[in-house]
Amino acid sequence: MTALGYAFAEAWTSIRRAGRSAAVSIGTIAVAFITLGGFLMASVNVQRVLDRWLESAEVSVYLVDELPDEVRTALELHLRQQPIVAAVEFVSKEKALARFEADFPELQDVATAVPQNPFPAAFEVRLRPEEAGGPDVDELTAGLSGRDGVADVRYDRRWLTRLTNVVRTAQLAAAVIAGVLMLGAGFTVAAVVRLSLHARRGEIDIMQLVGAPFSYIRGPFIVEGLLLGGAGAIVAVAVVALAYTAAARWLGPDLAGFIGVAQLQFLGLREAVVMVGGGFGVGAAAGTVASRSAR
Amino acid sequence: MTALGYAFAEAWTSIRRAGRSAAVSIGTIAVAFITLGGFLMASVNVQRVLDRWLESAEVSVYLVDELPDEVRTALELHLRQQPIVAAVEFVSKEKALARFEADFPELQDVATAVPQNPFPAAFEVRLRPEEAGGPDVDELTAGLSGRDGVADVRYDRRWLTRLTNVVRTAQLAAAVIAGVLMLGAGFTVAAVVRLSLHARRGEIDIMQLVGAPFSYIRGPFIVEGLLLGGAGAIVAVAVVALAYTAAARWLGPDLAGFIGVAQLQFLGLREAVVMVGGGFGVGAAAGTVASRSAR
Amino acid sequence: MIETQGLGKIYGRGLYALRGLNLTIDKGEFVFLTGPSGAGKSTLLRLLLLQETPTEGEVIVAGRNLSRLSRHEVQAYRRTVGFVFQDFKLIPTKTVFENVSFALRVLGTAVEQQRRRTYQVLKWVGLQHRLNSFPEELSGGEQQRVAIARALVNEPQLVLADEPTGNLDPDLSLEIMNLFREINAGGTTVVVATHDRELIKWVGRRVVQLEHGQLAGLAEAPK
Amino acid sequence: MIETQGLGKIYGRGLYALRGLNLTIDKGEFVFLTGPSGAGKSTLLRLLLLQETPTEGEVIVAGRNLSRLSRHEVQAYRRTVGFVFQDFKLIPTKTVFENVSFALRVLGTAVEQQRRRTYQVLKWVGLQHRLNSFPEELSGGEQQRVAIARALVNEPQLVLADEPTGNLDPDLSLEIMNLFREINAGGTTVVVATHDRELIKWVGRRVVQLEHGQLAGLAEAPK
Ligand SMILES: Nc1ncnc2c1ncn2[C@@H]1O[C@H](COP(=O)(O)OP(=O)(O)OP(=O)(O)O)[C@@H](O)[C@H]1O
Ligand SMILES: Nc1ncnc2c1ncn2[C@@H]1O[C@H](COP(=O)(O)OP(=O)(O)OP(=O)(O)O)[C@@H](O)[C@H]1O
Ligand SMILES: [Mg+2]
Ligand SMILES: [Mg+2]
Repeated sequence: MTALGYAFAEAWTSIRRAGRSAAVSIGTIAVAFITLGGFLMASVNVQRVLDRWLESAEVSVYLVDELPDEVRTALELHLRQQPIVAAVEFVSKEKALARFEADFPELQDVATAVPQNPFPAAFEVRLRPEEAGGPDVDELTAGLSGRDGVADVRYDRRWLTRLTNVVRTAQLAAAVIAGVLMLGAGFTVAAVVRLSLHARRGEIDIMQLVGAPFSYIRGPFIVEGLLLGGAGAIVAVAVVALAYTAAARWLGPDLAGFIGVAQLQFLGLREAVVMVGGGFGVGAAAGTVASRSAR
Repeated sequence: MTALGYAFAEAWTSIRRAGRSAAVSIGTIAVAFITLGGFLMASVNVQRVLDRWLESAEVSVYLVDELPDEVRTALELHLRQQPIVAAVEFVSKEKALARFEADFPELQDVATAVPQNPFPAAFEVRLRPEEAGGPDVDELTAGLSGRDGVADVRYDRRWLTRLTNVVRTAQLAAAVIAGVLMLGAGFTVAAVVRLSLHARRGEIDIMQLVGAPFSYIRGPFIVEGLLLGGAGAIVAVAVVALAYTAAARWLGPDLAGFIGVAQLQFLGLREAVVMVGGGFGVGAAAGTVASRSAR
Repeated sequence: MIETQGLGKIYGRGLYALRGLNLTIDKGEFVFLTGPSGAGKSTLLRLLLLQETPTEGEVIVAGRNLSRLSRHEVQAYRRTVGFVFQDFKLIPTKTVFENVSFALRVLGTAVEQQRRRTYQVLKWVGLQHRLNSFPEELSGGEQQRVAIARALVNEPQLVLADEPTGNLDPDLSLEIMNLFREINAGGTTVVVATHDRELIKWVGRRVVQLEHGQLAGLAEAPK
Repeated sequence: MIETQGLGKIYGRGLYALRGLNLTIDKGEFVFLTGPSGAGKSTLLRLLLLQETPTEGEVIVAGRNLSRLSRHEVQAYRRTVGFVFQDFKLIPTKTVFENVSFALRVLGTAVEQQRRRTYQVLKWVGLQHRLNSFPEELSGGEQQRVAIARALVNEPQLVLADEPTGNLDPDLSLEIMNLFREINAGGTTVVVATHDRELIKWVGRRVVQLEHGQLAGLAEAPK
């Protein structure tokens, strides 16, 4: 307890006396974490876009004309019971025609030229994003094809499989990059703390020769590393938050339209806490290494 | 010349004697540049995807039925002469029908039910990517609408404008982020060199008291900063190149399919040279600052 | 108190800095260590503090073989030794007061007593008015006196002083020697390495002379 | 050679380290500077090297007012002064040879001559066998002799030595003083700050005594 209080008091005095040098260290650590935080924010948002795309993955189940209501209801019930199904919407023949006319106004003539409504009624089945492109979907579509009242089942499997692959790859790449950035940030923090404290290594030797216990010698260095790292990470989170606010205000509307997500999303609380915690942890670890005595 | 040779010899001796500490500095600088290089590489590739998308921006010029050949040829010539037009393709009525049938097989019935081919012939006009979504396109479409033989001009302006905005925004954001990363990398290099050399500030004072000219005092520090920064940047370029090779081998096929670009692209020679040059430059600048005497 | 048996030290380059040294210093003794530059005086004192480890031979202090101590025992041992380093070894980022009180702090002394004792010792060496200066703001002799104060502040059982008056004027040197004598009178063993023949003559205690790392002569000084 | 007029120096804390000093040292003189710890000896020497700037008064060396020198002139001036610092100020990352030859290197001396002269000077101080050692591998006295060698290597017009024998045994101290006398005989002005009364007596030159930053007495020593 005394040693801990001592360590904090000493570390604080030391940082205060180091002045500009300490500021440079904190700034550098902040830069490392800003990079990491910025990337995490970007990838959180990209992830949301991809989720949204996958969410809109649909299986269209075309129905035969003049289907009795009870068959239709049974089919709908069956669909809703599937675990991989998120939502089911019924599209009547009339609605299908209206949609076609809206989507292809230049083919208005075609639609009106046809004696009767050629569009079949359909169930549009939205799948759970995590299942889209997976093997269960094949099973579902195969099962539906033979069913009573079903004319055709369409599922753009190729496109979705590709998208799923891309998403998986992107997730993997993002994880790898995040890992590398995390390592990089950690390395930078460690290097900066080490360089900051390296100059004061002579002090450690002197303290040892005076018979100071390790807790007294290393404590202040570890706490100093902890404070430098933590301060850097906190500065970084603040900067990323500011950047987010600015981006949301100026770019938000444009981006939101494109990415189809109502709003940019800030780093989750969890990410922010992990970043700050990481700053403290890496700083303390670097302080520990830097204060390892020569002997 | 003597002073320069001296500076290089001294700097080299100093780095060699510093050993692990120098390695830590180079590593940290490399981390900063790896981040920057990785981002540049990613944005070069994203830019290519967006270019590809914009390249496919098309204006469809629907023609009236039974248009005399000479009017059609005159129209085509007119289109080709426009500076914002990249390519013009003629799509006959038959081809338009065939396309529709291929695109919407479930509507086969509709197409065959119609007594005569309802699809108009059209010119599909590909625009130069940098013009798509711009004001000149509006002018072009407006001019075409009134022309002889033109039934309708369709240009999905809303979608393209949005995409263009997004691309512009993304470019802006990328430039800002690249700028920030560049600053960050520069800051890290400067901080690391400064911290590396700060410990040896006493030497500068001693040399000054011995009456050494500034070139002798600061030269070695500047060169040492130069070498540390340059070495870090070179390591970074090498690491990014390795990462690129790995990514191209393992993720290339998946990504290529999605992004529609035959191959991932490495950092351009220019970017690599700029990075290494930046490393040297920032290092030298930091060495200059670090060797600024107390007095 | 101190006994060395065949003590030898070779630094990296292969020359003996100390060789086959057999020396006994009794508890409560006051011994001068002298000899030309590079004779091995500092090396011997460093071995006694365990700042260096011997290449050969043994060092026994207060009945304990120093080379057998664990890390914690080394720390505890050093806290019972007051050492004045030839190059002072003050901590540049701490003030005079902090440099001196640090030796008490690590003993867990109460804050109030730290303050009182530090002030007292700094007064002994005539620096009570420079408590808040940093080492680089002091003259050479003032720095040396801070180093002496630090060595004495925790009332050590053994004082090892390496050239403690090299930067002090003769009057101050005598005062410091009187301080050492007082402490010695209280039962503390004192070993002082010095070149100052005047001082040795004036204090009049046993002198151990080193030359090329070996004993050159053992002379009982006149009481 | 050296003339100070009303020279005063106040460090940050507001006390005079040096006050109203009027002192003249002729060209080719050998002067001892003495006085108790903290009297201002080092401060005076530092002002003569322009390591510090005076708070008041003037310093004129070789007819030039030091406070009027440009940065380049300061460098050129310092190259004509050999200075032995009280705390040695050796560059820890350079070897003994590099530390000494550096003072020649900045003069643009030919490499071969640098080598020869450095070796010669190190031989004078008895360290020709330690060329490739780093300062921390030397004993206190050895470090001090490297500092002396560096001050003498470029045959300066003025040698300022701050306690140059504090870590040397009496015999070596006399040898070093003989060295200074020889250099002095060649026309170089020498100012040595020291506490060693024996040495002053033995060399027998003019003594300037400082006390609390002021002249305490000017005594012509017997020839
Ligand atoms: N770290 C080291 N590495 C190599 N040699 C060393 C080291 N420390 C001391 N020496 C050498 O060991 C010998 C004895 O050194 P020591 O410091 O014990 O001498 P000393 O008697 O204290 O001399 P002085 O009176 O000059 O302080 C010297 O020749 C010195 O150069
Ligand atoms: N950088 C500084 N900041 C504040 N005070 C200083 C500084 N340098 C020296 N002093 C003070 O100025 C006074 C004179 O110091 P100086 O070093 O000139 O003494 P000195 O005569 O060389 O003493 P010594 O014999 O102990 O070396 C001392 O009281 C000292 O504490
Ligand atoms: Mg010694
Ligand atoms: Mg002095």
